[in-house]
Amino acid sequence: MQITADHVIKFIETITMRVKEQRDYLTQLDSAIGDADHGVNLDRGFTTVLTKLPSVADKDIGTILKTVGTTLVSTVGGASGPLYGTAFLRAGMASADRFELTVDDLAVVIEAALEGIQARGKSTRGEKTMIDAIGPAVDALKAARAAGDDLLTSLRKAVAACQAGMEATIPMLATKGRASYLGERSIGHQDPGATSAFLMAQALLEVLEASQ
Amino acid sequence: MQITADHVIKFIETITMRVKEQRDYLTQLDSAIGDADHGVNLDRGFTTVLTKLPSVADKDIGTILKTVGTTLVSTVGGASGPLYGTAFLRAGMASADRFELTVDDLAVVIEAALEGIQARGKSTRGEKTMIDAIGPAVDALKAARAAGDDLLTSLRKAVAACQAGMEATIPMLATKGRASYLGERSIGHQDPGATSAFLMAQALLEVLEASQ
Amino acid sequence: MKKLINAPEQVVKEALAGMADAHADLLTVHYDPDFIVRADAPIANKVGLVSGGGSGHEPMHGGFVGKGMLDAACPGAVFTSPVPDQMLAATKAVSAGKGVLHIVKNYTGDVMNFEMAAELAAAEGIEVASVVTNDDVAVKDSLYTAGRRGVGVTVLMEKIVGGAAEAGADLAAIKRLAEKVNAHGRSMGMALTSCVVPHAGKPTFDLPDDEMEIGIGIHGEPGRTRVKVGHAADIAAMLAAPILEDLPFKQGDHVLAFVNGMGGTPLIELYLMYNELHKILAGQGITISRRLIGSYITSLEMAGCSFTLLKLDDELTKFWDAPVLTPALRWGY
Amino acid sequence: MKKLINAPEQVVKEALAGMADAHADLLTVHYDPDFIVRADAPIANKVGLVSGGGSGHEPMHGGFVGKGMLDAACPGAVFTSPVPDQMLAATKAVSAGKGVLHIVKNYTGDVMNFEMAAELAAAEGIEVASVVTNDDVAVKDSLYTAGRRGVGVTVLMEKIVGGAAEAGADLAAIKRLAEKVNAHGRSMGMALTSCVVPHAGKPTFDLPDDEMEIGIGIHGEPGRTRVKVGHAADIAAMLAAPILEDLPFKQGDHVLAFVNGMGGTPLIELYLMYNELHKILAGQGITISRRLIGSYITSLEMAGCSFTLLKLDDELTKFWDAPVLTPALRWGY
Ligand SMILES: Nc1ncnc2c1ncn2[C@@H]1O[C@H](COP(=O)(O)OP(=O)(O)O)[C@@H](O)[C@H]1O
Ligand SMILES: Nc1ncnc2c1ncn2[C@@H]1O[C@H](COP(=O)(O)OP(=O)(O)O)[C@@H](O)[C@H]1O
Ligand SMILES: [Mg+2]
Ligand SMILES: [Mg+2]
Ligand SMILES: [Mg+2]
Ligand SMILES: [Mg+2]
Repeated sequence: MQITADHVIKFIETITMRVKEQRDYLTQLDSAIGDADHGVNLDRGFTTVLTKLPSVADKDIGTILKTVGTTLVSTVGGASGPLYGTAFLRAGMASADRFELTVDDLAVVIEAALEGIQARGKSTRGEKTMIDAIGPAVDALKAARAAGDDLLTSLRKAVAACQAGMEATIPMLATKGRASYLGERSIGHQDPGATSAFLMAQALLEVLEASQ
Repeated sequence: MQITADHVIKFIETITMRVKEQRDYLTQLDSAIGDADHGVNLDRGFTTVLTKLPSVADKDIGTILKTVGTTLVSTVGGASGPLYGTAFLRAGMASADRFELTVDDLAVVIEAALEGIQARGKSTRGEKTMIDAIGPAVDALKAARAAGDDLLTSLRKAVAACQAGMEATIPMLATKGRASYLGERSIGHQDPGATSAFLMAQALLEVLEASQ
Repeated sequence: MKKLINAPEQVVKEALAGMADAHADLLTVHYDPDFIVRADAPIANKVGLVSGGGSGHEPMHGGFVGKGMLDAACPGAVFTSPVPDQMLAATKAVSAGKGVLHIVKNYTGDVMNFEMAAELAAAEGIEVASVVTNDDVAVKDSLYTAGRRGVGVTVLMEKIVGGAAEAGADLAAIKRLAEKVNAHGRSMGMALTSCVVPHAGKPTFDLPDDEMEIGIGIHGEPGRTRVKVGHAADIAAMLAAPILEDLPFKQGDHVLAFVNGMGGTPLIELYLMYNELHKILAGQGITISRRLIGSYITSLEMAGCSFTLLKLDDELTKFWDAPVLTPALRWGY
Repeated sequence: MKKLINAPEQVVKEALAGMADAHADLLTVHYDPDFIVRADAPIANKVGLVSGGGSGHEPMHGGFVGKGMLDAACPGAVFTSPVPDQMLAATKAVSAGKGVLHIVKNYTGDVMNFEMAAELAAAEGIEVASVVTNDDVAVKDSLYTAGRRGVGVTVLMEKIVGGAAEAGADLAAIKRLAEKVNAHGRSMGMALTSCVVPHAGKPTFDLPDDEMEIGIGIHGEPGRTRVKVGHAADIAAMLAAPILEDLPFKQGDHVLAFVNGMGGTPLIELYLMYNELHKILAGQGITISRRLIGSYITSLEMAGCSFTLLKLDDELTKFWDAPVLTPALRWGY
């Protein structure tokens, strides 16, 4: 099984749905250690992305992902806008002209996204951000690939690692983003960006499982 | 028994005490249909009056009451300042140079006070104000005097009429003062000014009963 | 009660001390009796303008003392009319022989205390005229009430007659102009929350989480009706309609639109309400040719707003536009 | 949630529409991408000044667009940094060939979005410099945080570099002056209540009736510590001490004291807090030679206040005093 451009379109549509469903939950997480807008920000962004998808429905995966990226940059704002925007842009650059992705390609694409976030956010793991969910997912994907797992198995492991990474943000002390202002008081709360990253990982798995 | 200048001093001291005790209650009544300051206003005024009493302790009743009146005018503010201020000023004028008052004198003095309030406030009975407590007290005092009752008996009847008048403000529709802005919604609340007037009437009776 | 205060009985004096230091170039604060007066008062050949009222409505009135507006302001205790001693001292401090106008909001306490002060000032040989603002259309029928309250128009009047007084108008002309402002202006207010009088320590009225008071005054008193909180557009219509009907304001009129915050309402909401008001007036062919948007006549930390419309003509426009230099309103200087 | 709004997603656009009509003489509002620009932009031979940030801080930044202050402001969604498209469009609209300065508050989102906009503008041949304000001493150690937040100093910087830009200074001089303002200024804020982000619909944090947050920012985020509500004098000391220590401010210094309301705090309390600050500074031999008191950088309807102190020299004083004509700050015109 490979990831097709059609899967990618469905992946983006599914993210949009899940973000809308979880909007208030994400915002609530952001109330505790931020400024109560993360769900609203992503919902605004992906709702606009959805209107752009028809224009790229027959395009290569790179074009689709770049369109998602530029749209997020132009509509989300806040910290997550440039970060997810850059992530999708870099992922798009790493999949330029491609209509199908193998599990190897996927690892490359997601790693490019991660690097984009880190470059834009000047952040590393352990700072209680979305990176703490995405990083372990990339690691798991690479390990699974090295172990010869197929796409779905690899992705399931990546999603599990992503979830574990998300949950691991709870006891962390934030040192990046708005939550860092809280100092010790940031401990005990799950990071909203790590949570939205996990929603996206789940969405990809959901789409691939459904099309199996 | 007659009312002496000493009684009048004790009367003012007792009002001061009762107003302080009932400050929050009066303010609470004023919250319901006014602006939540009646108790605070009178407390501020009488607290200052108390500091003025020593300077008039050996003076005639008229001087004492006029001093109370000017002090209230200068310290209370709001509606009740000019009203009670004028009341005590007029009462003082009606008792100028006197060191003792009979029940007949008392009726004259209190009626002068009532007329002062009505002139300053352009108000009549039935408008849900302090007048609705003071008016009936004046009537009762005059009736008791006509019936030949002694001072204490007359005053007891006046205080009872004052209380009934105060309670009768509850079902009234306010047409004067701040409460009138509420229209129908003023119904069902006891007027704060009528309540403070009753406190004063009670204070006079208390002083005379104690000195019997 | 949560407030940035030390003790309820110190609030007014301590805020006055802050004003005194902050605006020493414009005004001087006197204590016992308390009043705020232009630093350069009395101004030769100028009618003196004195206003006052309870505190808790800041910047009104102290924030309007300065060039082109008030000569003096008398702050009472919170929501309590000042006492005649204050108005008398202020009147004497600003009297330059051309007479003094008292600008009084129509509340029983304010009216009576200013009346007593005017009698005392007259006895000292100062010519005093008084004007009473009563622009609040929420109070319906003065046969059954103490009459309409003075609210937003008071601010506009202080600015406009301030301009005329600065230009040298005499007392009779100033009084006539003040009465004209009052006659041309109407207001209506609403509250989303009550406020807490410091001495009382708890909200003056309780308002459920989904209700608002329509037709409130500026003393934290309840309004005439309580309804479910609605959209800004509906609230704007509820405030504008009785104002427009009352004067009435008509197609072709030019108005000054004053959207006022009650103290706890953020500016973003006031601009949004101004936008609603603008749509309503445009729909009726009424032109907003001047406007004031902000919290100028407040009820402590109450959330809510009021609309005031003033029908303009050349004279009112000219004196509104005249330079003003006060802590709260400033242009042309 | 009680607000004077129609729908959460319409708040910013509708408030902008209100501003557009209210201040058409000073500014023009563009939509999609949203930005507010001086009516007469671009100004020949003048460095363009652009700022922006989430909405909900009004009057900042839109209320500071006009003569002698900002050329353009980019309002994001409530408490959300605007997007690069807005800053790019604003930068192009104000560019007159002398370069453009971006005034950015230090929040991850603002910094990244302005960074992307600056890259895009540079690609279009516009010289862009950026300055990041980070005056909030409540954020302790930038090794363990995203760095100090930009708060009250931003307002003072916009005024001061606005004066210099109006006077014809070039981009390098403007950037140096902006950095000097930032280096000379420190702030600290506190909240008595949380605020409600319209989309969220409930308070960002819960605060018991007898507690306050010390060290809050301007996005309704919780502060560093929570303590029992105390007297104004104690609160003032809690805010002033870390500011004074940090620069440090010293005996003999002349400062601009900025006492800012968070949106739901009445002016009477701000004057009272100014009085407390004045006493503290006088006690340390520090002179307040300029001051600003009011709600200029807010968090929706949050109750609370912040102090900002800016150490003045002749240059800063001169440009602070320079004329300004904007919706929210005005003198000299
Ligand atoms: N420097 C950074 N690097 C990586 N992720 C970050 C960084 N700063 C913030 N984030 C992520 O962004 C999320 C917040 O996004 P959002 O609430 O939309 O923006 P804002 O903080 O501007 O309101 C955080 O939960 C965190 O995961
Ligand atoms: N015109 C009037 N005539 C007589 N009494 C009045 C009049 N107006 C108000 N009052 C009395 O004054 C009381 C209110 O006093 P207070 O609360 O001290 O002043 P304010 O209404 O100015 O806040 C009312 O309860 C009422 O009894
Ligand atoms: Mg956020
Ligand atoms: Mg009262
Ligand atoms: Mg009162
Ligand atoms: Mg945000």
